[in-house]
Amino acid sequence: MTDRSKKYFNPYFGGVMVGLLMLLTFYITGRGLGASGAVKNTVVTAMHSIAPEHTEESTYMSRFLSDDEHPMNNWLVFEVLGVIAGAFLSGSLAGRLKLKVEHSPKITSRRRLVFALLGGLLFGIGSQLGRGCTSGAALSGMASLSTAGFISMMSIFGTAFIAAYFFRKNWI
Amino acid sequence: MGPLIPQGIISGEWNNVFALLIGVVFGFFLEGSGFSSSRKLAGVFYGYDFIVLKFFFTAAITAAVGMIYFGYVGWIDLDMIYVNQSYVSSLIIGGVIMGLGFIMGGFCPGTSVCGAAIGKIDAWVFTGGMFIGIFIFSEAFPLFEGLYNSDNLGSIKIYESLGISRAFFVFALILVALGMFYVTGIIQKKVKKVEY
Amino acid sequence: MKDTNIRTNRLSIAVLFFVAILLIGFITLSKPDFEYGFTTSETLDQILSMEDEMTPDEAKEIVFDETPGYKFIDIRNPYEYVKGNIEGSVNIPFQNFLADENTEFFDEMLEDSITLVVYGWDQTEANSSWMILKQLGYSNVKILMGGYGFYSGETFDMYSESEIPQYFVEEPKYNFLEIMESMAGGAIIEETKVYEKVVPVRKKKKSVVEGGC
Amino acid sequence: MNLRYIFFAALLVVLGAGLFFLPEKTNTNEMAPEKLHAELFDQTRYVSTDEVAERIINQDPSLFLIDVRTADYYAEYSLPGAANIPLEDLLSPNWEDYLTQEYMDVVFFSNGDIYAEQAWMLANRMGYKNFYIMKGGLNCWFETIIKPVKPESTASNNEFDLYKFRNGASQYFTGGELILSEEIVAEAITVTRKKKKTVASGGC
Repeated sequence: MTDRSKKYFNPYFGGVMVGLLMLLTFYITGRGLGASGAVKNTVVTAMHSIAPEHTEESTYMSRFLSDDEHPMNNWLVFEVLGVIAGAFLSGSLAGRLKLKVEHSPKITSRRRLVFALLGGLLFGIGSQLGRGCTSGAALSGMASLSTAGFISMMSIFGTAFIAAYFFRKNWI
Repeated sequence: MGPLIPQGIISGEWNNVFALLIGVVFGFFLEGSGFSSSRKLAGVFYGYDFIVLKFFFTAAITAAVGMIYFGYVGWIDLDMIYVNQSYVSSLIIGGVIMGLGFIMGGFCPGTSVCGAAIGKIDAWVFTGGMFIGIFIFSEAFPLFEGLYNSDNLGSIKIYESLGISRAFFVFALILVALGMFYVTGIIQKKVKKVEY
Repeated sequence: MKDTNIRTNRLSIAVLFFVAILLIGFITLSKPDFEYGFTTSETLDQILSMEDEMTPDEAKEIVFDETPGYKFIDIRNPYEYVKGNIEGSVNIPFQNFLADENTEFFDEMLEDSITLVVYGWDQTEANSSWMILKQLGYSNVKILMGGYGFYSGETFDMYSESEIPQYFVEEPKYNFLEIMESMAGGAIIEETKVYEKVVPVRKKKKSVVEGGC
Repeated sequence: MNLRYIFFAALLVVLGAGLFFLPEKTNTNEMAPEKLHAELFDQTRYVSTDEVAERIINQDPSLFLIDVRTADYYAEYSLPGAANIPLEDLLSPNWEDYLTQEYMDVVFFSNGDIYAEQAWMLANRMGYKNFYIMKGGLNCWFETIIKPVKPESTASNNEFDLYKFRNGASQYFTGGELILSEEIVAEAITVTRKKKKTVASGGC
């Protein structure tokens, strides 16, 4: 291990703390954590301000629009805002704030960014189809012992493991 | 007693306040454990860094075990906890797409937000990709609609679908996780170190 | 090395915190005073088995022969009890069932495997007493059909032509169909049998919160 | 391996093993025995046959009758609009929706009081609300509504009013609307509305 990574928490410590946090979340709100929903709501809001009619006609997006509640007035949006603040706090305390593209020395920044974009795109589609991302569906789903959470977790990590071989150049 | 908001003990207006606070803590520990680094995340698939696995299973098991005990001592009404609907085929296919996205992009939504917060440009791009992906999905939703709504098993729990007792399942999960922690420790020693 | 130690300590504190929360939970856990001994479905099975229904004749035999292992419990109020009761019975009004001394008495009877027979003026009056004791897990409780009224002969109708003893209160006393036909002049309204209620809207649990992502 | 990790792992295993001693299903909705016991003193769980008759005649949409007798009895005769949930099927998930709803007054009835009361107790114990028992069951229904007994000539006016109502109701339930003259129905209903409280007093 390099010097730098030592600054990170022990993963078990982080795990226990997030586990406790999830417990608290379930205790207060009755549901787990999440992330992709916030992005979805932002997309819906953005679309609605750009092309209101089109959004209202869209079968998918229209279900997240309601007259009395703004899509941004959603607990997930606030949670993700909190995540940004929390991550910034942690990063600044540990001295990790730095604008950069992180990539394997074997590939160029450009290639890394293209893959990041593609990855994000797939994640965007997948998280909507799977009704949640790794944190919302898999992590919280596993904590509540739901079948959906385990299916999600296994299919995300299973696929990633299988596909890992083809993308090894990007990472190692 | 709990969950507080669905039981009406705390008014629903507090939802967003708690969400913000919970988010701050969540972000703090995600970033602090190293989830803002895509190469650290991807390490789990190549055997040079297993934080994802360790973190993920520790968190899930802590929460799951804690919830069952909380339910027993009467702090949480387990029936009121949200359990995701199991739309099996859309979950699997969505999971496969997310898995591909994970290995290509090196982030998942929560971690990309963390990465973006501390200035990782690749995380920004990933988040941007997610916006486009969701946009594409909603535009192409009629194509997915059949799949999206098929094979719903309802809010079912894993031990119910496997037909075993809850205690047995969680116990097995703990043993599996501990086994994995041990094995990954050995693997990590053998695999060539990767500098990042 | 020192650095690593600090890190593990942090983990220890987190784990201890978790254990401490669980311990607090167990310490503050208050056991309810009464718990059901049978689940609803077990209770239903008991009801349907009809094993606990004792006929007045059986009761008379038990009292006459002084058969050991039975205890009659009068669930009516003391006034009714004094007016007339089964020989050797005790008076525990239904209201007082959950009082400490009475539950102790029931427990004692259960341990000594003495069958408790609850009765009121009629079976209907004692039914709730029997159900409560049954659900609390007293498997040794029976109920007297016909109640004290039949036992003492006061409600017995000697002119009844029915072959079914009248203490079978759940048997129809009349031939409903015949009455309906005779009164409607032979034309029974078919509509009465038609199931016309709409399925009620399922009560939406306010609990169910909306999903994660 | 760090000793601490071994300790944590052991702790986790112990916590996991502890789960075997916890009951799988803690039904917190279930009514506590004390409360169920207390509710049984409360006579409001009973509705009289007259009240049921009145509500059927007025086509009260909040009335939901459940016949807990066997399907054979139900096929032979049952109250108009009643659903049949035999006592033995009461807990089957098919009927859950009927029991969990809270918008209607569910009235259980059988030939006597006993089955209906047993159904009432089980349903109430499960923590659901709005259950009633038709006092006296169908036996009483026939004695009061279908074949009302004429009161003695010395009886009070209230009793005669009740008798009038019952006669009207009897016509309604037996003769059907066909042979029933408008006048009688109108009279019957006004009588009951006026005497709402006294109506519940008569009968078995």
